[in-house]
Amino acid sequence: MKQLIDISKELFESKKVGYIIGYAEDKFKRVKPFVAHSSSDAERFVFSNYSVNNLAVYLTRLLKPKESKIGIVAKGCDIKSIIALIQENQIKREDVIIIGVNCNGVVNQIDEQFSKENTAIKCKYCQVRTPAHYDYLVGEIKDVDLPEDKNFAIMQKLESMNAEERWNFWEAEFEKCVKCYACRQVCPLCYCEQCIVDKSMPRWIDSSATVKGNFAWNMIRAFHLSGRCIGCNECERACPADIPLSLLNRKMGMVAMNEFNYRHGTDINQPTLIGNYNVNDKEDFIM
Amino acid sequence: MRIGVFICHCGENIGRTVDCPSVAKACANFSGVVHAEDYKYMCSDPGQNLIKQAIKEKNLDAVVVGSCSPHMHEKTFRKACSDAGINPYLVEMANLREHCSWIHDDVPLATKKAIDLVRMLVEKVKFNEPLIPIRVPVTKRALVIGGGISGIQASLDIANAGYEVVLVEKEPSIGGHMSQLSETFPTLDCSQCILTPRMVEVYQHPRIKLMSYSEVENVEGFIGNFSVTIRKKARSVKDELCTGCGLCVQKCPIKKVALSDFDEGLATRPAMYVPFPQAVPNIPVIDRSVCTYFKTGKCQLCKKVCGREAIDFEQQDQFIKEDVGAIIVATGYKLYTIDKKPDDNPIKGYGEYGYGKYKNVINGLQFERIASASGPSSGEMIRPSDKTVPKKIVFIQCVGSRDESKGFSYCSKICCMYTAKHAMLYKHKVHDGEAYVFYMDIRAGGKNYDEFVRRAIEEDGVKYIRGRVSKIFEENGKLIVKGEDTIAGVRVEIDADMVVLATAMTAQSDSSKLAQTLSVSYDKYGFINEAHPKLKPVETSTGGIFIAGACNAPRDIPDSVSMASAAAAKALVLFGSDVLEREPVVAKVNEATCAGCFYCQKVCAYNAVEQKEIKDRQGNVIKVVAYVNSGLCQGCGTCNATCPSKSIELLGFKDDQIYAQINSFAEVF
Amino acid sequence: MENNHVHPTIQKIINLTNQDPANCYQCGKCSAGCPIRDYFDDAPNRVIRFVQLGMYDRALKSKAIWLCAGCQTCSSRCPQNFEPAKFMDALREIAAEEGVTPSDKNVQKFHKAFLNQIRNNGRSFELGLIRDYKLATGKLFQDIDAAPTAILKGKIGFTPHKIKDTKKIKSIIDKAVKGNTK
Amino acid sequence: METEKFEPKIVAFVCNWCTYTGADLAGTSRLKQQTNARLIRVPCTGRIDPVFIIKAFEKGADGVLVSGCHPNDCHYNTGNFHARRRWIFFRQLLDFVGIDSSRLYFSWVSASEGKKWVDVVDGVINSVREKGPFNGYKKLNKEIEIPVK
Amino acid sequence: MNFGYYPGCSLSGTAKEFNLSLKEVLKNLDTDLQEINDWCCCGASSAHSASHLLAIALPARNLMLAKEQGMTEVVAPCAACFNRLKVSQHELKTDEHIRIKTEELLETKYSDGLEVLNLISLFQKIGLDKIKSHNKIDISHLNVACYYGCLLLRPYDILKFDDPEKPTLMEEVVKATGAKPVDWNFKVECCGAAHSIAHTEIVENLSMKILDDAVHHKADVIVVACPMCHSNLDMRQKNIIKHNPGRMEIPILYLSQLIGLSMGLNHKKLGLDLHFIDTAPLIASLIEKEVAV
Repeated sequence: MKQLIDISKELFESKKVGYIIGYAEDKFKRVKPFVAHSSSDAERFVFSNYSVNNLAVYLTRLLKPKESKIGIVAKGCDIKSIIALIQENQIKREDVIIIGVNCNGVVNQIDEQFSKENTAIKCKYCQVRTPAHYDYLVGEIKDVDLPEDKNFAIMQKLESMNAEERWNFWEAEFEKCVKCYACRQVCPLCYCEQCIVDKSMPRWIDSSATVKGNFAWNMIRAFHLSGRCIGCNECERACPADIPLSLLNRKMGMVAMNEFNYRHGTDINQPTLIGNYNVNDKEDFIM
Repeated sequence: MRIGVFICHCGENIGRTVDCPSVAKACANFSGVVHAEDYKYMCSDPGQNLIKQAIKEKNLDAVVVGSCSPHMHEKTFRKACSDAGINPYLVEMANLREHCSWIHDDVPLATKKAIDLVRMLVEKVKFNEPLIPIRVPVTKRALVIGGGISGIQASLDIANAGYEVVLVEKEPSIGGHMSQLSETFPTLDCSQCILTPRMVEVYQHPRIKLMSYSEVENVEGFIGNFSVTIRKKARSVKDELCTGCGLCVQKCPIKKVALSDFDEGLATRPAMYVPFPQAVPNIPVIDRSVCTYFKTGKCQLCKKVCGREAIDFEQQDQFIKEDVGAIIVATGYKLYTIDKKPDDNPIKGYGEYGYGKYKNVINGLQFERIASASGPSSGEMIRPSDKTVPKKIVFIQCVGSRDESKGFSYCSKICCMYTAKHAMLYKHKVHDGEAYVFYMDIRAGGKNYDEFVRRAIEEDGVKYIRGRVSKIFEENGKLIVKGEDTIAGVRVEIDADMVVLATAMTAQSDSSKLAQTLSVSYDKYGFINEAHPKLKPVETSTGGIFIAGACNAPRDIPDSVSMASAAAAKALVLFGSDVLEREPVVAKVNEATCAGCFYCQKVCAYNAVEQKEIKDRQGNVIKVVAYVNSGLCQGCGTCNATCPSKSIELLGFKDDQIYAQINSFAEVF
Repeated sequence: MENNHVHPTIQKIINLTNQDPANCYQCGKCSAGCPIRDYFDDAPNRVIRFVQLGMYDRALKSKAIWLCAGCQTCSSRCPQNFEPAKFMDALREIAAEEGVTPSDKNVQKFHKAFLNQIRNNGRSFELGLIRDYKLATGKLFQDIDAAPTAILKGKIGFTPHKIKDTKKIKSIIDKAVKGNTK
Repeated sequence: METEKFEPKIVAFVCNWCTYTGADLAGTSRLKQQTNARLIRVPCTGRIDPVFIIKAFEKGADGVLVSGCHPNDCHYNTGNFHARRRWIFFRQLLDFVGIDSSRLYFSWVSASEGKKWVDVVDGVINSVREKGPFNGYKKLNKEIEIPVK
Repeated sequence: MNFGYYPGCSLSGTAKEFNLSLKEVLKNLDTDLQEINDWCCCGASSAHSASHLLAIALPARNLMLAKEQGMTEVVAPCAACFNRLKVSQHELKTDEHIRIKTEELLETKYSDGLEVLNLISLFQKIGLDKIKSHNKIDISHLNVACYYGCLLLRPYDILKFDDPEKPTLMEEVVKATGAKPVDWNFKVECCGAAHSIAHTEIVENLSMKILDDAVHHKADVIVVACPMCHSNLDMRQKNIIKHNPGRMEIPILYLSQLIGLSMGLNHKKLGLDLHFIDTAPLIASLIEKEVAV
């Protein structure tokens, strides 16, 4: 903790940053995103097992300070989305200072006590508990080996179903969707100025929260994220209807992995999957 | 919007299977349609007037024509409508012929489909918007690829019309296959005597830039504005210094080191060589693969004897950029090499004819070299193995051609004629010799062609036997040719001294690669496709790129020459105007919603997407968005599909236009 | 390769050979290479021609279809990927079905005798084969010189090797040779 | 509609230069085919956005066919390569949410492959007819009263 | 090594020396053959003259037996059998209609996945070097004409064995024995095959041409891999010479016999005494050249 605060203060004092996006506790001791504008603000910074939010989302939501940089406190997983944003021309590497944090897993609901079992799914298959890319690195790894995540089982169940059963599964899930777009708002890679769902000329996706429209919305969102989603699962966390959205993204992630051996947000200079091609891409499905 | 629908019977073509009147009736009820009628021939003048009239009377502002494929008459109807004051891009065509009446029998079903097809385009046209053609300047300069007779002809025509030409030839000399021929059918005049003057004319022409021993590396841009990169291969001789005295060639110590391609392997050449005496340009090349200096670092005799110090062992391939407005492809053909077996299939080629095994089994071009006065035997008719005069000679036609199992299913077109010519030349040189020709059919369509073949049979007594040969094998220096005369129905066995195989004309081995560089389409044999088999024989699928000669299909000299002139004419048409109008089907960015992820830039094959800064009043950059250079954009729309927020759209195929078509299915289905 | 406008005989040929006689463009390469052509009345390409012209019984009566040794020289050299050898087989089969008296009895008798051996023993048995064949043709003295040597050298056994499951073989042959139309 | 004999509704998105022209060739060569397919012409397979396909299914298509130029033959050089990459994701996504990928077909049909086009179209029509109607959306459509004839 | 074995009728009859020599040679190359239990005739050229279905069904039965008896590779030394087995295999794979009819006929399901080897591909599998390593007798003075005939090569698209016009694989094996293959013209011509009995005159005529060309190209011996070819060239040779005088005898050996010779195996065990054309002179010529082992 001290490390984090010291570095932040140093950054403010040396005028390297205009503000730093991090975590702080509110008056109910809940860990929340917090933007520090001064070294005194920085005093409030915390990082704990409850620092679940992916703060990268704010990089495209907040205005970049003139003549200085944005500081951001980020876990390994969050850093992947920062790299993704750089790959996609949303921010320049030189405009951010990344304070990487060694992470021992985070938990969704802050009213729940942290334990290996209740850590977020993304932590279960996390490979970057020590970030791969950063300007500063704080905290240290306490060895917490995490059990298999539940979603994996669901995944396999879905894969084993036939098309109609899968359709019914999703129909039941999407029935719950109220088109609140929390999934979109919380997603660091949903930075479009106008989302396709808000387009009315033409209206590709029914805006009304009908199952049909919900199918379209969630499918197209998953597609627009395919080869891009870095699996922070914020969408699923934010979803008030508890729709297992991560399954869709995870499926697309698996495709990217199996077909192209590609992971988004691992290397700034790696050419993106969509937007490039290989003459030898698999085409056994084409007549 | 006031839409008019016009249904064409195309005589019987559509009318037979589609009930046009009821289609028109049905369309009249579509929302937005204020006028619908059918007529026998919409593309005819009366038909077009019908449309113009309706546009005026019912003051229509959009038109859908249900007739043939837009590839057929889109221009026609757009023109007609714009004459009547409607923007041509508010006209759509429903394909009721190629995609309906011609492929279906069931009248009710076909009619239903026809109505659907029209409905879809009525829905689309509602979202069409007036567009203005894009005007781009024309570079009045042509690139001709290939220095054979076709390329030479095309170059001369364009240059003589007053425009510059860049002529690229991959061999050290221009002239192509024609320069290898002895005499030409059906007149039997000496090939080189008629060709050489043309070659010289090219060389001396002030407006022709001849680049021999060079190849096209890369092509960018589009009709009127191509930018071409040409690889000038290292000749090891400075062409600007060389006078063509030929001393270096004489002095080159390793004389018979390589087989001469020009003599089809029947003769040898030194490491330093000029392919043939009349070569243009008359500048030698060093074959680095065999040159002693390049192998051992010693010798340099050529360098010593060259008074002009033109020899340059260090010379590298150069890359030269040329801007041109039109490209003519005249890369010609190669002969099907039947002795070579493709790796994938060990039985390709004619094992039963023993080509490559028996010295005296040769192909047509080799015979040309033997017969040619400039050939290795200076025109004396002798066979390769022992240099004796063959008393009995057999010609076999359709080797490789019209042979699905071993070669190509197409007819090679010229073999009947050149075989007749060969047989004649042989008889003229060996009066007491016997000449046999095995043929399947004699295809001698062309001015004085059949007469020529008859002359071979009647005057020169060449024996024509109808039937394919099954096997050739050597016995006591004779080639036993086993055939069948299918007319007499008897087996024929000839003990010949020499056998000439009329092997098929095939596409150049790298033609498909070139086609891809030019992004023109080609067929499964590698021949470059014409844009339309009848109406656009010298155009390709890509504007500004034309074809001439045997790169398109087997072709003889007269055909190639006329095709070359036709291609030249097409290029000149292009040069006739300073600017040229291009379809305004290009992408357009909605800067308000563009988030600047630049995936559109990544997928653009034409570098048409640029980055544009949006600034506020103080001049600070607010954001960076995509910007389309409509001069470069070719209108594929890949960017449109890639953009997640649909902030870049392809005019003419915008989302709402396609949405409308899909949406119409709610009723269609 | 079903097609409703074709003559039943053609259809039968197509079914048996998976190739359409129309593919042949009469270049004569088959005849040119045929080792037995000199013994034929009609060259192979002519037999195909007869079928193309609808002169089926002329084709079925031809010596060629019986004399064809099935060496497939023609098939492997045909420029049209047509297989005259297959075609000849088909005609033989059809001839038998339609009870056309074969223009060459010997060959047919030989094949009969051969199949008979298999039918009885499951394998061919030369002595029996030759015996049956000679009884059928009456050529009692043919090979009189070769046979003894063969027997002497023990190359031709006196007892056939019977296989266990001869019943099965019988039924296979009987079924196949009768009811055999695709 | 359950009562009457099922005829599949096929929407085909085809590129202008290869497949549409190939289909024209099929026409000029009078190659007969079934009437179930409705073609939508786009310049290039690169223009085909997966939302088109979703929309087509929403609007009642039982099968969708997407067709363009063979690799390396794209009139726009690379359009079909980018498209192919999208399809690799999209078809597996569709399958994952329960739209059987055997309702979505892809093919390369060049301008000279009129015959192939006919085989592809008839093939798709037949196999979708065998699968029967795609009821997923029809059900949903009913529930929100979008009239489906 | 171990292979399934389909000898075929001839090898248990007129071509017993083929069988003998092959077994003897393989024994010395430590390779075992496991005979298919209760195999039946492949139908030869008679079956497909009578019924296309039968011509497929008979080989199919043997293929199935082999599979049941747990074989993965089956050697069919007789070219005719090899041909029939391969063709049947191919048609069952590619033609569903015929497969169904065959299965009805045999009352069992057919399953693919068996590799059929001919004599030459067998030796390739065993390895030519291995054969070289067993050379005990110097037969380098022997000019050998390799005769392939028809059924080993045609139809290529099914057999996928060797170039049907310019085959070379048998020559490779012969080289391995040390002998000299000669280049000649009638490698792939037909000997008349099944007409041996029904039309002896044809067979004699065709075989004569083959013999002549071999002799003409200075061959001391013709090597074959087919019982039919052998009986036509060997058994008929005396008559050929009788009817067309002025010719000299040329011995016809099975490839396996030639290999046997080079390995210095017992001539009786190779069945060299079972030929119509005396092989003694040939053998004699070897004895002199014999080199110390």
